[in-house]
Amino acid sequence: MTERGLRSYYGRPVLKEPTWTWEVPTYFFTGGLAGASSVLSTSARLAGNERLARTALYVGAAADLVSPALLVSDLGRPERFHHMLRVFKVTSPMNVGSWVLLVSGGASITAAVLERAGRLKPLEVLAETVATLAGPPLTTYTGVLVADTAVPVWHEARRELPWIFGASAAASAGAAASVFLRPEDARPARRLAVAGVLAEGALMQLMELRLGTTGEVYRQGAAGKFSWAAKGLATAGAALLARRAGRSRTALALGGALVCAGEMCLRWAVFKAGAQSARDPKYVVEPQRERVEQRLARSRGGT
Amino acid sequence: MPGLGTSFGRGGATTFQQDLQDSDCIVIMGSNMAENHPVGFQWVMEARERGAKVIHVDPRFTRTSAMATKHVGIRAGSDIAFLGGVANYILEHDLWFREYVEHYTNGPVIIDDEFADTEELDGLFSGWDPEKREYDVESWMYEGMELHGAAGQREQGFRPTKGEASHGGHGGGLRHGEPPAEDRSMEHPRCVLQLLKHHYARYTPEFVAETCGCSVSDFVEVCETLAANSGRERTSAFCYAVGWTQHTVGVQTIRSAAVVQQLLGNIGRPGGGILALRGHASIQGSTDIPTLYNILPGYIPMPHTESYGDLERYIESNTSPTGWWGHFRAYFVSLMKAYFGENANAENEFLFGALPRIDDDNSVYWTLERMLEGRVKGYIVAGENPAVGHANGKANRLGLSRLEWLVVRDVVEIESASFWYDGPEIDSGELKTEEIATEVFFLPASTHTEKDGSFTNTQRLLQWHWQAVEPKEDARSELWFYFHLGRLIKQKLEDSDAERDRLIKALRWDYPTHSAIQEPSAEAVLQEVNGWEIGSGKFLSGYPELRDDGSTLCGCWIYCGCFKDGVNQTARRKPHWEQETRVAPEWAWAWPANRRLIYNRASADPDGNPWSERKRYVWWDASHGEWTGLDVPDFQADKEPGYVPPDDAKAEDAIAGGHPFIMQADGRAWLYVPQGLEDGPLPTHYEPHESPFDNPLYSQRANPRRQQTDDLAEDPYNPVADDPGADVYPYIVTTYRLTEHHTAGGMTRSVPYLAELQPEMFCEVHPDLAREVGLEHGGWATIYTSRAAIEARVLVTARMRPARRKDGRPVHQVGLPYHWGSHGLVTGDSANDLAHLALDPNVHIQEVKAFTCGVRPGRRPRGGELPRFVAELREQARSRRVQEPRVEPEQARRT
Amino acid sequence: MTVAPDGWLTYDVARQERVGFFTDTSICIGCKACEVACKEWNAIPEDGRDWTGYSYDNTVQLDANSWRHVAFVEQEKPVRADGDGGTSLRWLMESDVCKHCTHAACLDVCPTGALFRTEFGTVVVQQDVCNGCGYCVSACPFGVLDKRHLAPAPDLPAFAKEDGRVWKCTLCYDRLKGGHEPACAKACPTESIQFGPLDELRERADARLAKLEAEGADGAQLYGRDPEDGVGGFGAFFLLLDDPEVYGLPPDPVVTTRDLPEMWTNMLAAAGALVVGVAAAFVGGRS
Amino acid sequence: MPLSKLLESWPALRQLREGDLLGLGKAAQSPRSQRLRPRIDDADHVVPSICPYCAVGCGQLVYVKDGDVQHIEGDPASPISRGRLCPKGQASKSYAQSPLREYRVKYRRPYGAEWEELALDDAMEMIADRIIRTRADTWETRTDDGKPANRTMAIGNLGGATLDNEENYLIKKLMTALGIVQVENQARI
Repeated sequence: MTERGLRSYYGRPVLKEPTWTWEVPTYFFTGGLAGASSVLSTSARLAGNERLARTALYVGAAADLVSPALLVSDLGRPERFHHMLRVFKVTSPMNVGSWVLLVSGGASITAAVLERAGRLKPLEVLAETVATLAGPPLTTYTGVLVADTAVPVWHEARRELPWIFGASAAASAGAAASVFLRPEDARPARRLAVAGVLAEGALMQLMELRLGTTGEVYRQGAAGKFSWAAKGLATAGAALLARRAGRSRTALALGGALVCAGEMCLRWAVFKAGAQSARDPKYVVEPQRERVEQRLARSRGGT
Repeated sequence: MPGLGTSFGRGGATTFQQDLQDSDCIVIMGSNMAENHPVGFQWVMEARERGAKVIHVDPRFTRTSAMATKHVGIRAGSDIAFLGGVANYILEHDLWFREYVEHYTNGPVIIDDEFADTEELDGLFSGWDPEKREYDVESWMYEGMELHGAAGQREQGFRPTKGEASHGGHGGGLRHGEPPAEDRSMEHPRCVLQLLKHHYARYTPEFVAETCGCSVSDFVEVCETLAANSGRERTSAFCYAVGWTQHTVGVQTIRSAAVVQQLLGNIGRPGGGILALRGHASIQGSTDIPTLYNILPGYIPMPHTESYGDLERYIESNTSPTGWWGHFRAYFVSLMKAYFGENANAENEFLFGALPRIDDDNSVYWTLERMLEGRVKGYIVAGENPAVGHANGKANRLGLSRLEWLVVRDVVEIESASFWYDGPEIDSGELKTEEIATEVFFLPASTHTEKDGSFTNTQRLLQWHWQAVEPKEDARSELWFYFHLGRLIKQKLEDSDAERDRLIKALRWDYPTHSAIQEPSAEAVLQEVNGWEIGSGKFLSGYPELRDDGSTLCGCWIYCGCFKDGVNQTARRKPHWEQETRVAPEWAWAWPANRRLIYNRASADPDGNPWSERKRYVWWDASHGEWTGLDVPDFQADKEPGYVPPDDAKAEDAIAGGHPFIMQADGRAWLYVPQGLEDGPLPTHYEPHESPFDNPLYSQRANPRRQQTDDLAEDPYNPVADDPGADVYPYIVTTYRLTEHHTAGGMTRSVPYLAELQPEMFCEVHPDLAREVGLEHGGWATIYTSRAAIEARVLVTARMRPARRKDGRPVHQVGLPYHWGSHGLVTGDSANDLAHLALDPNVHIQEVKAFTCGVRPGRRPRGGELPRFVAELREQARSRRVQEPRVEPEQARRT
Repeated sequence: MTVAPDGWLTYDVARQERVGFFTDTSICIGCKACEVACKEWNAIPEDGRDWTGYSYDNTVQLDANSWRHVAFVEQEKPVRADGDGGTSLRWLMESDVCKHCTHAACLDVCPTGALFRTEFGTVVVQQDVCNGCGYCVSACPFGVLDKRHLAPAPDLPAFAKEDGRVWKCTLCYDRLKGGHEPACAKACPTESIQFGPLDELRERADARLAKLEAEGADGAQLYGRDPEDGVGGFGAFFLLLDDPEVYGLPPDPVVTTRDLPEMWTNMLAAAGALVVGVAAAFVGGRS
Repeated sequence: MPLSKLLESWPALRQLREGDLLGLGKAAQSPRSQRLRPRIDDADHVVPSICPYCAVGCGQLVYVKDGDVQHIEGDPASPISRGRLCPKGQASKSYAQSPLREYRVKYRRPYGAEWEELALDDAMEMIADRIIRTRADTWETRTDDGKPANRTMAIGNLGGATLDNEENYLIKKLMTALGIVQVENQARI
């Protein structure tokens, strides 16, 4: 009954764990994939790599198709999904994201359909342009989505997360495209994937470093497992893409698949880390208590 | 309670809850007010915020202690030692209110020289008869005053009245209300004050600390705080509840508070008094208009088999020549008129001869014993749950199983109705459904929202509640049930000429009914309770209007006035903000005569002036020649302070203008009770019936007069003190209620929102006890006595402090809420199953606040293993005891 | 009026005085009348019949089915300074509730507008709008908001059913509209829960703290009274007798959206970088 | 609803129209929230009452709608309770409407294993008959030593502390007239 160690209420969490289920981390992946693929597709078109352009376009459209489905199925009241568009709130990353997803998804799917039909070229171009503009924010807003919470390991990583998610999206876009391409058309996609993996790896390190104690959740429990898997798979995939995939179609496909799997694990690592840091009161209380003590010290110093 | 009744003249709380806000010090003892009366507790908090001291003396650190400015932990069952210590400290250090004691109490009265104190007789008072195990109280009388009615009447069957029936006022033979022998200087060795000093001389702070297990400094602080907050300028109040009453010395515990409050001059004054906190909506009402065996409405004694068939003798032996009980005949005759109308008249002695007679004890546990013997055939239970709420639940359930027929009326199916298929004895195999002959009728009852009626709350206040909705289907009020039951029986016996049916045929039983279900009019019943003049039909406005010639009718004389002017006074609800004083006299109606703070004449000095400006309440207004103040004066309005009764004065006229306690024959509060109590004129420390301790004062260990069920197989006792075998039951157990539940749980374990707040039976134990027996916080414990074993979840907490022996060895105390049973949304074992049936001799109340038990880790045995487990331990203890049995002085010594 | 709660000014004429709770734990007797009053008025489902052993607390936390929660903390510390001595025990009781923050993260992040600021300055979840996205649950720095998942209780009552929406204290929005005070405040036997205009409550709280400090109570502190704190002050604030974390409350809560502008810029930069990165993938010779 | 109306009521547009650009306040308010009123405001009538639990005697107001208790809360007018209630008093509506509440007579015959149904009127008849029979069988005109008794010691009545004064009055009056002296209640307990 007497207090000992960390002061908390019977060791109970201060925060509620995120209520989100498997659909959400999966969407982080597909959303990122969709956004980055639009950019990749357009860039390829400009660079005259039609095969890559078309592949990326289709991949992006496919991802844009599943993303909303995932989000709707995560809702407690799915029949009310359209309430997301009831208002426009810049203070709500999820609301902004819904609008972005609507635009980018609508555009990329239109573009894909017209591409297949080979009709209304001007409209397709317009659609692609819109998708390309909406794509990048779609890949990075999810970083803000999680950072804009009370979950310590998310909010404290608000500076890194959009970048990590962006890099991860780039990697997955490149990797996903690679899976469907012949080596001679895949070079930019491979480069993108490899660069993405390298960037995200570095960023993850930086994040964990800056998180300090809180960062330890990335080395514990489910989050720990996922982030190891993420590193392993992505690195292996990237290595394949960099070394072998120039010649071997198989290596190309395999490398692409491994990177994608890695990126998916990365999203899950971040997702799980959030739940773990919300569950343990110490990640909430200790940093805040420190702030309070510092403030008190300052005010005492001041007087 | 006779504790208050014998001390002051009325059994009700002397004050009202709101008045606590004006206290300078509030001692809460024998009560967990914050938990069991949370809304009433707001007035304690008001006082605290105004700087009053709030002292909680209790074995446990409760939600009340958490709010108190001071908590003193004591051993359960040591309250009289503590309060006796306070009395001694006050007397020793001359902290008592001399003027108040001299004029308003019987402190100066000189006592018969036959009287011998426990100090002389090693724990017994004079008059002890070991065969009968009772006292002959003759030697306790005031000097020069033979026991009232003694003149040649004893052999003719006169008996002094007792328990709720004793009005304290029966010291007869007082000429004009003054005791024959007094010493105003209070120096005479046999005057009450000196006897008191002598009686409590050994209750030193060190003795208290040792006996109660508190520190000397804590105890002294309490005494000093009390004294510093009493006197002319300041007042202190006491609040108690069943933590005091539920002992074999329950009545005497309340008496000791009465002694302290008299010495400090805190009775009848604002911010003072003794507030009895009752636990049920109308528990005060159910003693005023009793559903008790020994009294009729208004504390009129039931005729006793010893009092023969003669009305005159009955009247005489219950009439006090002086004080308001001088009008006993008028109260009784008016009641008989209310019961039997014109069928009761002077010619037939108002049917007195036909009234049923009682024995000394026909109380609920006495009935239980006969039930177990199969001598009770039929039982009607309405709004009570003996299977869980009464001591020794198993005995109660076995008793029910031996009835021919049983009627249970309640809102939900309670354990007393379901015992025959889901009681613990079914699981243990001690009872088999197919072998239980009892025919059971369960009748659904109505709730307060479905019927009109009045409750009498803890401060004697009658408050009316209106019917809001119709009861559904078969649900009916008790009013409906008993009215129509009576109607049916009268119908069926219409043509009977059997002598036994004389009364029921003579019964006035014609109440108007309304609505489709023919609900009788509660208001019509209340009108009968108030009474009217038979000739004119005019409603009476107060008991002074009652007459003894049969020309008035009144169902309960102390409630006379509740329907004054034909208006339901109990239904008044004038908002408090529209009333001039915090006394709020226009909210409902209080007995007697709408007085909220009784004996309030004592709030003025003998000359009728307020003791102090700060504490003015009721005073003498010489200019208008009347008593006036914030409340209805509890005194004849025009009797001036200097009034001296003429020698031939009778009844209230025999009470002098300086004596505020108008129900008493001598108008005084009684520090010393010469008559009306079974177990002594002064409270004395006795150990609980079951206790690990010997009496530090006397070889007489426990209350000699306590009632015991010696040869009742269903109620074996644990060995006590240092007797061999006592170590099988080494701990003290105390039972109690939680805010979230109500008594046996029928009204709360059936309510989802309450069930979830306290979902499981648990026990509270100190970390040391947990270590000692290997209990795990959150795990299970088995608690056992020679009666039963129950299981409970373990709550380890420092709030449960151990008592200490002389040598410092701890004696642990186990806390058990008693709300659970086998039926309801949440179920669990019943703490009352552990309790025994040794009772207080005055009111036959059980001792569930302090007895002994053993504790083991883990869940209790199941099925047939359970009774075997209990029996083995019992045998283990007994076999050790038989070698050297202990002979209690109460069995041997005559005094 | 110090800081205006976000969204409140939009009511202009329809705007009412900002009201809230001051919960003074120094006079809380732990009776739980607030919990029951809240459930009775708002017809909240049962929250489970589990015995916890957390002193007398079997409610455990604020959640979708408990909008008031009385915390019980047993300490071996000196009692109230003015009545110190004999016992070293202290039993803290605190009735917790939604804080109705001046800057409310739940309100900011809600994507549907189900959460909104009322004309009384309080924060309410509109049950006809909420689609159970759960964003507010992660955003609340106090863990107040919670999604209701309910399997029907085996032995009644029937009002339990899978719900999926988020629920919390509404400060009895409907009662306020009818001019009644919230159910919990009305029931509280000792006025430990006080309802009223926030400014008034703050003055009362300051006076109360001063009194306690004069009596020598150490550790007594106002929690959420300060409009300068991380959430702009609470609409429902507290007087605590020990540090917030002892009661399961965050010692220095900050509204997460305070950093949102920074996060948005950061996110756009990252988006830009992505474009550059992709473009770069097409530059340079063959390998 | 015509498209124009739909658009009009679309909060996203109201954000602009009503100057609630962030959509945190008025614009986000749903029609239901706008119309919201406390349910007790449309109670058919309000009945003053007293709490049925302990003896503090708190004032209650019972709100009635369509013949049912709609809500119960404290009566501010009471000088004792000033409108406040403890958890039990606050739950007294749930008590009156308890899921375990019984509305039908239940009968268990001797040695029976089950409850059986029984009409209320029959139950009353049967109970009256049993009282009359038991009373006749066990009547004591005098005690063993010849003193007047006028009673039966084979029937008892328990309960009263939770009942109304008027109910207790009828119980004591009827039982006394029947010669049943073993009348007791919780006041002992």
